[in-house]
Amino acid sequence: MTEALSVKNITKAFPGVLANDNISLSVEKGTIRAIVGENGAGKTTLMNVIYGLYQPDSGQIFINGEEVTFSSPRDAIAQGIGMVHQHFKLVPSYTLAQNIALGVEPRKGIFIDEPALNKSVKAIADKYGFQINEREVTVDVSVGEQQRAEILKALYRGVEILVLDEPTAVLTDIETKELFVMLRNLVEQGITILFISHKLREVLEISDDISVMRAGKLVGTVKCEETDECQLAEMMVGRETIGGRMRETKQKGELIMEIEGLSVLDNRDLTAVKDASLNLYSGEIVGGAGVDGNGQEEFVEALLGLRPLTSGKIRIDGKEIQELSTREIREAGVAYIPSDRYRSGVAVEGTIWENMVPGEYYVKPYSNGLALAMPEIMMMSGTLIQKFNVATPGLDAKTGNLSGGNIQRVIAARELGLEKAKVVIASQPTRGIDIAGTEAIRQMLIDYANRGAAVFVISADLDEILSLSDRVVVFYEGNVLDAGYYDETIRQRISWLMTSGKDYCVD
Amino acid sequence: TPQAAEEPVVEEPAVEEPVVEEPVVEEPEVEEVEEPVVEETEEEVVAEPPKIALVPAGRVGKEGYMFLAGQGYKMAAADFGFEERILESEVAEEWERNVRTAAQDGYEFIIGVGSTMADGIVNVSQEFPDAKFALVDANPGGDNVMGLIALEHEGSFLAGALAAMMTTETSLEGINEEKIIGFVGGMEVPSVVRWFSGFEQGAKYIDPDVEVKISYVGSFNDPAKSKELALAMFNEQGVDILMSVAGGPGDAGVFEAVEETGLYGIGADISWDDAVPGHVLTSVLKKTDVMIYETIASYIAGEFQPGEALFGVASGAMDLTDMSAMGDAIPQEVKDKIDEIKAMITSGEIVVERPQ
Amino acid sequence: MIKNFFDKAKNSHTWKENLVNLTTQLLNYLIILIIALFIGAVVMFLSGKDPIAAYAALWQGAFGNGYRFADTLDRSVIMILAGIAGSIAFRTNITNLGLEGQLYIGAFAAAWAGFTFTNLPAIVHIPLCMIAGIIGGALWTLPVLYLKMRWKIPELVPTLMLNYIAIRLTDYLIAFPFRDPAAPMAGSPLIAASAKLPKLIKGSTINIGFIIAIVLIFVTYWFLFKTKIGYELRMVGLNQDFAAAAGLPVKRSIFLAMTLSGGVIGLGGALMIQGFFGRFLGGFSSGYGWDGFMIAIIAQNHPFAVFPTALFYGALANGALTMQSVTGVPQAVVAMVKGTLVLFVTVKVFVENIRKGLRKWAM
Amino acid sequence: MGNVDLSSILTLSLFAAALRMATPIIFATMGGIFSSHTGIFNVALEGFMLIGSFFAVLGSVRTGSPYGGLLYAVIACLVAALVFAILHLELKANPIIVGLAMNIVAIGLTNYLLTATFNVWGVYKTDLIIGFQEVQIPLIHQIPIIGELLSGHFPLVYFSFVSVYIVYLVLYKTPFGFHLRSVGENIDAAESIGVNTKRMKYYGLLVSGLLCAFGGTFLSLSYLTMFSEDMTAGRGWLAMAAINFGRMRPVPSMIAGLIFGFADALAVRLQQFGLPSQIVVMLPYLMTVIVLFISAVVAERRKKSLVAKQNKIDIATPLQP
Ligand SMILES: Nc1ncnc2c1ncn2[C@@H]1O[C@H](COP(=O)(O)OP(=O)(O)OP(=O)(O)O)[C@@H](O)[C@H]1O
Ligand SMILES: Nc1ncnc2c1ncn2[C@@H]1O[C@H](COP(=O)(O)OP(=O)(O)OP(=O)(O)O)[C@@H](O)[C@H]1O
Ligand SMILES: [Mg+2]
Ligand SMILES: [Mg+2]
Repeated sequence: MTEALSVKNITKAFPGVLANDNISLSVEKGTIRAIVGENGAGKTTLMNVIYGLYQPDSGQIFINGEEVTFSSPRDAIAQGIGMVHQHFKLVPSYTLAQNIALGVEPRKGIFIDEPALNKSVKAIADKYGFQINEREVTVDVSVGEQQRAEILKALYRGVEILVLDEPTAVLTDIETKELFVMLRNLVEQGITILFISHKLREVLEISDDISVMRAGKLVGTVKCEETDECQLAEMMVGRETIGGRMRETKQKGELIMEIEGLSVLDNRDLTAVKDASLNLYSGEIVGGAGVDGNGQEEFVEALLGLRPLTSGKIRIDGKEIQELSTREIREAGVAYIPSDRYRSGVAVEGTIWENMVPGEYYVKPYSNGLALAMPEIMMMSGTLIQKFNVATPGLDAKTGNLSGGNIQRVIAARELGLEKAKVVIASQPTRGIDIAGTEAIRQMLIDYANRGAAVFVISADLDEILSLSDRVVVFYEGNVLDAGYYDETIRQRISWLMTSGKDYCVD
Repeated sequence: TPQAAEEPVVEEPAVEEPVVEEPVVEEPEVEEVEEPVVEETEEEVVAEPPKIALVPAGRVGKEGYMFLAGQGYKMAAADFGFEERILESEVAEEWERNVRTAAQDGYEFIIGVGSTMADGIVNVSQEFPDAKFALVDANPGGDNVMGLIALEHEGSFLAGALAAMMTTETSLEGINEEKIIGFVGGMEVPSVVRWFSGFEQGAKYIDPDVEVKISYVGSFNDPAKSKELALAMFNEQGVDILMSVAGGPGDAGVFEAVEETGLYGIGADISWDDAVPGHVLTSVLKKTDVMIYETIASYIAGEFQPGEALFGVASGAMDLTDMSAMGDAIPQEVKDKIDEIKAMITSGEIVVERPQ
Repeated sequence: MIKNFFDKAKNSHTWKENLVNLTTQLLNYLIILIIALFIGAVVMFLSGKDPIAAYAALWQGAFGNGYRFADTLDRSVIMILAGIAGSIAFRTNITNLGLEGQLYIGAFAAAWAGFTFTNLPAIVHIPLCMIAGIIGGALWTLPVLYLKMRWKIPELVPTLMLNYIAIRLTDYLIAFPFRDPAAPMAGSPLIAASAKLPKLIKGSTINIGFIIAIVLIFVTYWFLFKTKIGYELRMVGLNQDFAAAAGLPVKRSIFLAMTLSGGVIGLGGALMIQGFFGRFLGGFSSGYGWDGFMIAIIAQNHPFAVFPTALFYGALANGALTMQSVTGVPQAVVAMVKGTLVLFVTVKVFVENIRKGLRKWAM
Repeated sequence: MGNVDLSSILTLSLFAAALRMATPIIFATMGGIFSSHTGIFNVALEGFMLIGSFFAVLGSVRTGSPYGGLLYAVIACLVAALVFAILHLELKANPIIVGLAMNIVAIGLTNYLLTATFNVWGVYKTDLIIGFQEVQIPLIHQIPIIGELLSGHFPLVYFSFVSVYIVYLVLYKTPFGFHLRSVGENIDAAESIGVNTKRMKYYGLLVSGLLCAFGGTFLSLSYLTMFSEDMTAGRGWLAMAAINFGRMRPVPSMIAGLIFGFADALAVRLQQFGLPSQIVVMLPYLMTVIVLFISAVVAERRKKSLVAKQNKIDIATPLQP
């Protein structure tokens, strides 16, 4: 077998971070190479170097044994490298075909030859067995179809080496299966694939070899058939803890929050949540599973009064709150950890203390009439910052200077620290956070439930749901479906609900 | 070429004027301050020359009559041997501030130009009772203040009469039979209203059936809009003679419309007669140079007289140009009629009403 | 333990960091000031003028003697108010390009209260006119707020258009309903003597408006940084989604910031009428609203930085006259210097490099 | 004065005037669209046009030809756009602030240069400025009504409409336009396929400078043959409103520009009705706000009915796995 790609001694530093530290690896032609590692291990950076988006500080890249240097992705593309990014890079208003051919459009004179473009895209899709509707506008199609377009975008350019950065993160199980079929198909046609994922089961299913990265270094490369999840996990974190159930199932207490027949519209005013009902009980953690974009966001925003309901009722302790403002709802005892911490979790330009007190600044003792009572505010923020182990130079530091995990701790400290809330709604609480941070945040939620609050955790990460929940509901096309209490078979029930809206196999 | 700024209007000073022998206005440079004028005075009569400042509500290089005011002042400075100090302004706030600066710096006679300076003169004259003030265009009142009032309406009365006579003079190319003339004003402010009123009175004096259309640009420096207004009047409303009091830039726009349509315009303040050769019937001159020179002369002679000093057609400060730029397009009997009206205004036979 | 934490925070990192930040800012201003003056000098030099003489005359005109200095301070009053008005809006992430229009309406309202009521004692009449100015300026933001909050039309274009409309509307008001037949120029009637602001120095125009402006700086600082509502405005400005999710009153904050911004510039209009013009004068503003916008940008929306910036603007305006009359250098150069200052003020490279340098040196 | 009926002002020359008055707005609008599509909302259109107006006059005087004037204007505006681009793209300054500041610098600079080069204040008009001549379109100008409406305009009037078509073609039909728009819509997407996004932003700004040069030249060498201080008088701001209204699409934005031109031309004529001049001259600005308002209302209505339809379908059809 021949070597398709190899890198030697790649080093790439960012201010304060050595993202890639002297990395060497080589990939054989026609194989699938998985790269795994914790968040921030440097996987994406390495791929970006290979794709020419970043220039390495030192080191070499070889394609088919010949050394190459890339000053931009254009050079990499010319060498037959294609990349599908962690976040899709599609232009929303263009059709799929236009996106796929973007940059290498067939031309007629100085103009784009649209018919030829559509035809050639169709031809490529057929060749590799991809089903897409190439004339649809990108915003209007499903995530799976966008993913296929992303891969076709690479194939359209005649790639020989295809880099996929967490391609399955946003896919349903079924879509993932379809993707794997397509990938095998590609490999058979002689294409080499680099595949990044956090999901070890998938990695073991699809790849030939697996490289593990940790803190910017390559820990090692193993053959797929010679390893297992445990060994990989150990290589990734340097210790043996991953996944696993963190919670003893508890008996539910009294009813705290009642959601009845809730319907909500999304930003485009289309129905996002339909007639959803859910009860949250004291001392119980309810997991909300589901593929992103099935109404979770809108559901949560409606609970917080951030989005008007078209119908339905929400009660806390029997009192209706659906007409109340966000502040009143929070005062009624709702804590909220939003899914996107940079968008709505904190003001990154604000100081730490400013981000700590939006729920308290207006009540005694933190304010006396008009003015803020700064000593009290500082004392309270300082206490919580310490208690939640936020690493910050001070309360006056700019919040945006903290790392993602520490920002999430700030939010947790704010929402949970004063222990006022009866209901905690946590949306994707550990997305993008490393294992230690993840464990800490999860533990905070468990502790909080153990103190008698109702906790509702929404996550796209099934392992997180399984690790925390007493009971699970699944968001599927705007419906909230009950997957029942935690037991050995719940994983399967959730998968079925997530992918088909039914909790059993119907064949 | 019709440059408000560069083109000094060279006209003979009125006959009654004893002092102004040779106007030095040929010199188009505007850099007034750098000229060391003082040296010229050989025979020093007084030990210390008087401190007299000119404070125009604008720039002496910009608006037409401001330019003339500057000329009159500089001439006086040269003749009477005092040092020039001209405080130009660009924004409303500077009107009073400049008067004040002059007073603070110890000027004994401060001459403002422009009615908008009135408040500033009032305020400063009260705080500096020892100084004397004069203001061209308004009489703000006060023991130490005189108002030099140009009777624009008398001048534009003549223009209105001329336009009314010419608007049926179809022998002139482009002139139609309809008795419609027009007036474009910059903004609807008292001085422009005064110009318009005289224009209308003059036209009606000749023929009460003459219709006088009026439009305001809304600003004194939007030539595009003033041109468009003028075009609309010429092309759509049957106007064939248009008087423009739209500020320097605005006037330039109007005279472009005159050029483009081949119809006729009348200028104000300074001579626009050469702006579009053969198409500017006349211009109504407002000789602020004469007004200021005379005022300074009488001040130096110790004849400062608070109150209103009027400068109208009678004094020669308001006048039409000689219409020579039109060649013989304007019939002699029309010119005679104008002279007749002039005489009647001078004698008081015709009283041109001042609006409000 | 907590005490430890505070000690650590106070004594080590943040303290040094703050010093570095402050020094960085000051050096940054110095650099852009030099650049702006330099560009002005180059333009003068290229057109055959002597930049040094010009700047010297400018300095003379602004600070040459007591009168000049007092007048410079007086000129900076409206700049301070305009700068604060801009800052309040910016702090809430509202781009209020309508300061100029709000200024006209506020000034007119103040003048109206000044000439309509004629037998009030000064102690009542003066604040009454100011309140009228505040209300006038605030009211003029309402159409924009309606379009922004109900119809989600960004404020940029409507605020701009309302400027033109306000200027013409006040022109109309003084030409017809409130025309003063006795006025020699286009203006409203004179305001009553009881509405005029007492002067501080005889012979100069400086009046208690200056003291009001200085007080306002401190009030604004206190309001923005030390009060509940100020906190709300700032958080909404920093991240509206965060503010909404945290339960802050977003709509109220936007409403308040916009009307306050209009109110402050309206008060500025009142001070100009009551302290200087004595009546509403058509077209009285030489773009003070725009100056305010630029001052806010240069001052990075901090009230304490507004003061020196406004003073600088006032000095430029006052000195430019002398510069023009003494050296013949057109005032337009000053506009270029002001514009250049703003052009460079958000340039990040200077800041980054200075900070890097300082850090290396300090730590 | 008051007894004129409306039909007397709805004349052909009103529409011809509307075209003239819309021309500079349309040029600036197209320029602004170009940079907007690279993700930079250019608020310096007003300043660029003013610079264009001044240098067109300068060029016309120096070269004795309006085309020379156009060339000067183009060069000056490109330089101005380049300064903008360098400040924003290289020195990372905030584009809105840079844009606003450029407007101020433009006023100061043109006023200064006016005095420094021509030794006049406020307005410069001489026979040395050679403007463009109107062109009669053969054949068409003989057709009665259409001829009067369409023929006899300045070349730049026609070119403004041609520029709309060119901008449309370039943006929507060429690979270059495709890449350029992708920069504004999703800069990561553009970067990932190897588009030089910074260069695209340079192009966007430079093209907006170029088109503003045409707009400015039209003002000072066609519409008028003079330069006067601040002669753009807010037309750049109206262009921004037009872009806003047309959501960056060339043809709808052009229509907005025509509406503003029409409002302007109408305002000029409405004074015959005895309406106060101060109120009438508000019209274009009032119209801008009203147009924005109406477009927002209409957009919401349309969205509502669309959504009602879609939601109905959504509920009626059973869920598909
Ligand atoms: N453009 C950048 N500037 C500065 N630091 C960066 C940049 N990109 C990445 N980093 C840092 O480099 C390190 C490696 O990041 P990288 O994105 O490669 O991680 P990853 O392994 O892909 O993580 P994830 O699983 O979260 O995608 C991180 O600490 C990150 O903060
Ligand atoms: N694009 C970027 N530009 C500059 N600095 C960055 C960038 N991304 C990350 N950093 C810096 O790198 C550091 C690590 O950030 P990052 O959020 O990637 O950390 P992380 O490894 O994901 O940590 P955590 O697990 O806490 O999320 C932080 O100090 C952050 O400010
Ligand atoms: Mg990370
Ligand atoms: Mg990654």
